[in-house]
Amino acid sequence: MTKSKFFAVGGVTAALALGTAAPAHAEVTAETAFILNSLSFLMHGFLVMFMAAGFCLLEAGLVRTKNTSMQLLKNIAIYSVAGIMFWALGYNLMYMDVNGWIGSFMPWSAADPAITEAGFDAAAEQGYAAGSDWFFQMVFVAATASIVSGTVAERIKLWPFMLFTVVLTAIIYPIQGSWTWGGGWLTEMGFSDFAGSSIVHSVGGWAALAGAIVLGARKGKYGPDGRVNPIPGSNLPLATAGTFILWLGWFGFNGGSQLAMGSAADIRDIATIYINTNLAAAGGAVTVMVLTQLIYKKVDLTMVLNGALGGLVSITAAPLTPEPSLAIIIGAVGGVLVVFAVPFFDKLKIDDVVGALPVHLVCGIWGTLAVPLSNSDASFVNQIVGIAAIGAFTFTASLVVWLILKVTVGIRVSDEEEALGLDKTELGLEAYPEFGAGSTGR
Amino acid sequence: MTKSKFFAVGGVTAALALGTAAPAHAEVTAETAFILNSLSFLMHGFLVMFMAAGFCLLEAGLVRTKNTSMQLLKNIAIYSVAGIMFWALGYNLMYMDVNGWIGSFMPWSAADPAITEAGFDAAAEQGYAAGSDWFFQMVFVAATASIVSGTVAERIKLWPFMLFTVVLTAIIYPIQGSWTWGGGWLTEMGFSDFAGSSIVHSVGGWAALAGAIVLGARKGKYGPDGRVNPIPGSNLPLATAGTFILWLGWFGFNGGSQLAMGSAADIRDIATIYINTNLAAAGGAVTVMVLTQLIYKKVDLTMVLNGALGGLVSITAAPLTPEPSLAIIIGAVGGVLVVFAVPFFDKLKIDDVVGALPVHLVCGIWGTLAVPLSNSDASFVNQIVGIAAIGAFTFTASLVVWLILKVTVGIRVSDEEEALGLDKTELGLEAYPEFGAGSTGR
Amino acid sequence: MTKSKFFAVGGVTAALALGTAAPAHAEVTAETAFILNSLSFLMHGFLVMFMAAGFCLLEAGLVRTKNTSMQLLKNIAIYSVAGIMFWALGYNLMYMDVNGWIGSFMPWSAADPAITEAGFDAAAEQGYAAGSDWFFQMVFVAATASIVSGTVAERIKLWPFMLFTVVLTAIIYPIQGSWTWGGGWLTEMGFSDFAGSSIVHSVGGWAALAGAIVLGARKGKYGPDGRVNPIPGSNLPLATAGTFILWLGWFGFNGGSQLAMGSAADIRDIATIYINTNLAAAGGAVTVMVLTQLIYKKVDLTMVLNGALGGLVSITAAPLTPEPSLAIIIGAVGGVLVVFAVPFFDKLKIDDVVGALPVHLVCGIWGTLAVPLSNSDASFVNQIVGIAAIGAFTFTASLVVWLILKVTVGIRVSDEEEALGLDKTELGLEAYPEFGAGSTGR
Amino acid sequence: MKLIMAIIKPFKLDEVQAALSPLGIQGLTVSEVKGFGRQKGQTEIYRGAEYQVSFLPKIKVEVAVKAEIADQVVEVICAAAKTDKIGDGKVFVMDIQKAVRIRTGETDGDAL
Amino acid sequence: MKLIMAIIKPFKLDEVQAALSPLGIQGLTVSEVKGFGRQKGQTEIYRGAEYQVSFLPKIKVEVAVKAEIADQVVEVICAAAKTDKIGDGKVFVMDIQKAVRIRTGETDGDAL
Amino acid sequence: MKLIMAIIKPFKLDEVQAALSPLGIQGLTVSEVKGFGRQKGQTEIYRGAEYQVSFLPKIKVEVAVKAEIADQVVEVICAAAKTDKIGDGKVFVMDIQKAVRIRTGETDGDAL
Ligand SMILES: Nc1ncnc2c1ncn2[C@@H]1O[C@H](COP(=O)(O)OP(=O)(O)O)[C@@H](O)[C@H]1O
Ligand SMILES: Nc1ncnc2c1ncn2[C@@H]1O[C@H](COP(=O)(O)OP(=O)(O)O)[C@@H](O)[C@H]1O
Ligand SMILES: Nc1ncnc2c1ncn2[C@@H]1O[C@H](COP(=O)(O)OP(=O)(O)O)[C@@H](O)[C@H]1O
Repeated sequence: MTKSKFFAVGGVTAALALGTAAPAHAEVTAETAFILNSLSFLMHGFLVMFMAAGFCLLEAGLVRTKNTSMQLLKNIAIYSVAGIMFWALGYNLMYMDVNGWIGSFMPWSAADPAITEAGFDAAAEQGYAAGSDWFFQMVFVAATASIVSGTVAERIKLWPFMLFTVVLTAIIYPIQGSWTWGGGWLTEMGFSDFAGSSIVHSVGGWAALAGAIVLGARKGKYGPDGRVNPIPGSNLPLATAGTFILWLGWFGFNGGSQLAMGSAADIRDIATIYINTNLAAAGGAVTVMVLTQLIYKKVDLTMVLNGALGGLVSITAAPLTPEPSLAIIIGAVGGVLVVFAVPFFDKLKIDDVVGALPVHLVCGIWGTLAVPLSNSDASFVNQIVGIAAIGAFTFTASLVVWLILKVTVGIRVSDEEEALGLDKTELGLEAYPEFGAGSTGR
Repeated sequence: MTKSKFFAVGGVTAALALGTAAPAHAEVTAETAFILNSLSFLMHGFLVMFMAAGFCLLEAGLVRTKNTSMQLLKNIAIYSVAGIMFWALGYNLMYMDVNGWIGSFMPWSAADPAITEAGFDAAAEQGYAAGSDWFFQMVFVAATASIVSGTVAERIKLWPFMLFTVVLTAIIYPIQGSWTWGGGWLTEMGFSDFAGSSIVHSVGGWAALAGAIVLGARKGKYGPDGRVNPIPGSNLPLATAGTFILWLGWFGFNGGSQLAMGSAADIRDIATIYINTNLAAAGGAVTVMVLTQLIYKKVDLTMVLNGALGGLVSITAAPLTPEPSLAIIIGAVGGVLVVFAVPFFDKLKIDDVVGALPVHLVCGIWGTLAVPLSNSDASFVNQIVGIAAIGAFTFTASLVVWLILKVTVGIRVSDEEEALGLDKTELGLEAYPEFGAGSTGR
Repeated sequence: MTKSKFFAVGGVTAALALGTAAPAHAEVTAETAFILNSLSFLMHGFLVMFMAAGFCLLEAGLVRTKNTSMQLLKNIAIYSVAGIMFWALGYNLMYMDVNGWIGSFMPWSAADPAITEAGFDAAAEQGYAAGSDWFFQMVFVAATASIVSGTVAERIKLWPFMLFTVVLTAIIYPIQGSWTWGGGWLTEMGFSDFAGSSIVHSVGGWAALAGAIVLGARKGKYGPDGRVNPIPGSNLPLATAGTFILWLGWFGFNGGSQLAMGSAADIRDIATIYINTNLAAAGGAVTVMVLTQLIYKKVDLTMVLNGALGGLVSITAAPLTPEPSLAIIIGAVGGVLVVFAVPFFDKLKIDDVVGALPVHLVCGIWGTLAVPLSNSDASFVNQIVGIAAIGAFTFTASLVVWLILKVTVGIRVSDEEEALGLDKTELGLEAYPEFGAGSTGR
Repeated sequence: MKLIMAIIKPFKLDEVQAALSPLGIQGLTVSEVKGFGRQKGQTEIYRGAEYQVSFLPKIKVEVAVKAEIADQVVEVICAAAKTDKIGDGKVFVMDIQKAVRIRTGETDGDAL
Repeated sequence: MKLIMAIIKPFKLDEVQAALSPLGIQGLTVSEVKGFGRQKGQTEIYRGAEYQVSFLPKIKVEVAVKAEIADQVVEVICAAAKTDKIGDGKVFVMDIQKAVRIRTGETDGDAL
Repeated sequence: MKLIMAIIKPFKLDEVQAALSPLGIQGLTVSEVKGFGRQKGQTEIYRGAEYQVSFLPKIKVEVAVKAEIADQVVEVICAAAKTDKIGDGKVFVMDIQKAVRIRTGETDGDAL
């Protein structure tokens, strides 16, 4: 069965059904299942929330010292804005009365028919607290927005970027999300994306790609002769800490996407998801280590970090169905893609500061394509249609927003501001004021 | 109903009551509820425990390089001492046979009447494992103590500070805590503070305020002409990481304060608490971004971090009852308060290194005052009485302890030691010995 | 009863037994217990997974700047490789058809007899999802491997180190693990090691000791006259953050080792474990603070961090049975051992960069020895036999592997590479390229 | 021989170095410094309090050259480092009595 | 013209700079250095092993001035940087042949 | 008096300092610099793109000595700093007109 977020409260239904047939005391009561399902959303949700910190540190570590404070600020701002916008508009646009292409325009309001004055009503339609689901969905949209900030770092103005974030989290992400997880046309068609390789990750990637194109590369990144001038990240311990936090958060991201924990089958599935998620990340990281050693004669730590994340993105569309060995392979292919996509985007002079395009866009597509390998309910054709539809919509919508911002308020700082660094010019605040300030020649 | 920690195992009782009335298999069994309630304490407890790391990094990032090791040491020491003292004295002083004003003097000892030789006894009085509750309460007192260390940083001697921490965690915090959460006179009066805007945060703030006054400002912070000389924090990535960790931990702080997870109503409430907690933090952060842009023409990252925390503290007294929109507003007001309170304390020449007074004291008071906005069981008069009583007691007791320490062992390092930095003079250990050592002119 | 990982699903059995005898609705149904047991593995498992980040930051903070990237890389590589090897070989070698001395050679494959086509079968033999157990066991082996990397830092070649990690996680760790947790001869004999003071920590320590001996000390660490030249860690905030993360993860490490959460007694035990774990760490940290102040007149932050970890390792063999006061004492003795073992290994010219030997080996032995203090089922003789057997096997096997690696591919970089730092010579990547690069004289 | 010491804006380093190559200059030494001068730093605000950033990051370039090309080197550096905005920096010229290349022991002109 | 190079204790920088203003000195350049001298660093203990900190953080101030005020400048610096404790540092005076202000091309006295 | 300025490889600092003690030199000042010279940095690869590291970390040692021992000091430094590999660095010798010890006001020879 395709595990869509819309339908997948199967665990609860199963438990309820069991309630009448199974031997006494073997089953889970409806209220217990309700609690456990909601707990899954909350516990996995706080893990995903922590990914905001992971993105923040990863990106802060991969920019130059002179743009670090700005990157920190943008990440905490994204997470804040995403939460508010998803309440004000996003959630209902994605999940409320979806007509196939779009939901409703109104703020979210909690309602829990299952809990009445008289107590818990097992016959009410939902198997979990509505708020727990909202919380879980909200942290997902924040992840999408975080992806963008890494790509466009070191040259974008703060406020126009925040405006883009508002539109992305309130409108673009929810609309395409409604097509699948809102039960819209892609779900009807049979498109399958368990935890969001496409719906979250490649959407972030497409929005970032549009931004990178409209914005242009950082000054000096590409020489006039087409030469690529590397601009090393300033703090690799931060970047590594961020990657570990993302890895941790991914257990919530994929595990929580089971959307239920109220039956033995559900918790078994969540366990399988944890295992596959972990093995895919491991496969990605190890593959990049070996490949960069072979190709470049030296292991590239920043690529290994990207590789682990690439493995994670790759398994996200189907973390439940693969065997462990297939999970490793799916992650490993993600790692290979990262190794080749990083220089590929450079060749196109698309300047992606932290490698978000290889990781989230390329591996997101790969992961979505790979679903039929382990899931016979999915077909390659349907997957391709889904990938293309989501990509076309997100890229176009993002492009339009970026272009409007460009011609109205402007999105890029001046060359001098870029040279001095955004921390000084936009924030007036250095990340490490006591050292590193006048770093040699940068 | 006022959610006090003392009374709020309502969920369990409700579930038990339901047990006889509701349709078969719809309810939660007493033992399952016992497990889930205890799990809530443990899971939310480990999140709150992690806040110790959050405080540590936040403070280490906001002091100067030369005092960083000391700040790290103090934070790990605080968490350690708080745990030991709360076992040796604090817990029973706060919760055991409270006579209205104070509990008993004796170490805590676990006892679980619910679990007998014969198995689980559903009729026993508590709905959770006693140890799980102890753990959850212990991590709270550690948070209180962490607040103080940020304010008095960069000039206080290590050991006198540790002595103050002992008294605060073993005696001052528990005594005032017994008035409300121990079921004492404030609870009887009708004072309401769900998760501790006053009982934890403003208590930390009052103790810090007393310390800052007795200790005096850092040398050079205030010019002779009343000028304020900013002393920028040395490592903003650390400060930001700390803030994210605190934000994560707050789901435990507020969510766990529901004190039960063994019924559908409880988990629904916890979900609501998560949502409101998150929205208030977001409201605080976004408000500070906008306000600092408007007032100062530049966004101040360190204030935004304080703003998110201010929003969190503000919602802590009533994270369950507000609608999402009200939660955002409560957090936003917290953000406004931070923006104005930071320069206000500077005007009073009260030198608060990390902004703990605006965040924990001012927003703690605001949050407690705001309870009646969403909770009709609370009244402004009762809230003000509670705030005043807790404040008067904590401030006075802290002042006395600080003054005794000052006249006996002394609490402040010499001017030369302060100039050289506590890391060298008190610890003989630099935080970053290979760079940043002789930072220009500081 | 001795709590071995092999036997300890007592909680489930108890609940099932209760199912027939206890009053209706008081007990936990078999399926609910199955869910809660599995949830304990997963939740505690992700906490232990996060310890990989803790080890990474701790070690990255305690090496010199010029070796930081390498330390980061090794830690993410270890965690990745451990997961893959434990799937490919380790798990079944440790747990599958153990004949007393060793299990089976084959990759792990999940199988959950408890969940059949017809639904959940309460009579099936296991009380938890097989995958959840695998996940929990996997994160343990990663911890063992992380211990080694800290000791041999700053001079070992990348790939030979990775080969050692492969052997350690696929073969050495699982074989000795099968003796106790796999139900082999040590369990039969009556050896008791609840969460792995010996099986995880001292095993990591023995492997590290063998490595440090074969590898030799860093150049310049010991003067010709026997003088010890301290080489300060470059980033103490990282090291402290790592320690806090490890402390957090330890609640998973010890708490999850209860191996069940499906009964009131189990969750009560988990709560007790959390408390003792926390108090032992606190006892270790405070003891080291006081001792270093008394002996050296200055508190040594890096030793305090080691002290907290030493306390944690010490309580790990018996975190359930001690009273709180005994837990503090067990941790405090761990702290004392750390203070004296650090210079002791220096006297032997065994160069242990991060203090892994004092913490994991010495305190691991102490913790295992201390089990009979609180657990009358354990005897000192049995404990000593277990410690000796595990130590002899692990040390010998590791020594052989290190020696083979030394004479074949070589394990140590050249003196010049060591002087320049592994980051430049092995990775071509600096951790902080914009500052700290040419740090004075190092 | 002369030691030419130039204080320049950090982002001009690459241009200065590139401009010196054609003169046959094969070595130079660079350090990070902070400069105080007519160019005032921005007034910044930190946590609500204003302050003047008086020390600005600069790069110090030191290059030893034969006396005969010293003037030319100064000119080239000035041309490359110039932005026409305040704070462009200074060039100072000093005498060197002796220069040695450590590796070979070559001295003076040969050592440069 | 003279280049005055002073090695001082880091926390004395602000005072030295303030003391130079009245002399009409409008610019100077500062770097972080480590000094080895009669002042011995504390004996520190790290993980149970003693070690001597022999390099102490100092600040190097370089200021180019007209020859006629050089002595006065040296005096003022010494007065401002003095703590009477060992390790206060040194002032060295060297000749400058030429000075150029990059922005304007002004030379020598006008460039300072 | 002479100011001897040596650019050396970082890991040679301890040896250079040790070699100077026997000559009665009681003080010196050290800074971190980056050197550009004949010694080329490795070609590194970062995220798939090659780049040349042209600035290498070096240490600058500055020591003021009496004129009569200047040559000897230069020799000792060269001997201690030598690895015979490219990039060993340079030593430059300059005149100092005046030296003052801030603490005591002693001047010239006595100030060193
Ligand atoms: N008298 C001086 N001695 C040494 N360095 C100086 C002197 N005057 C200026 N500088 C250096 O030159 C830099 C630029 O000088 P400044 O007066 O700001 O602008 P401009 O270069 O346009 O004259 C200063 O930041 C300082 O580093
Ligand atoms: N001969 C020297 N050449 C260069 N710098 C020196 C010399 N002697 C001392 N210094 C610098 O002056 C600083 C202070 O010298 P020191 O001998 O410690 O004390 P004092 O200044 O009281 O004589 C040293 O740390 C070093 O930076
Ligand atoms: N003309 C010069 N002026 C100032 N510093 C120089 C000069 N030439 C070389 N250096 C310094 O000396 C260092 C070593 O020089 P390099 O040419 O690489 O090798 P070698 O010392 O073997 O000649 C350089 O990195 C640079 O710091």
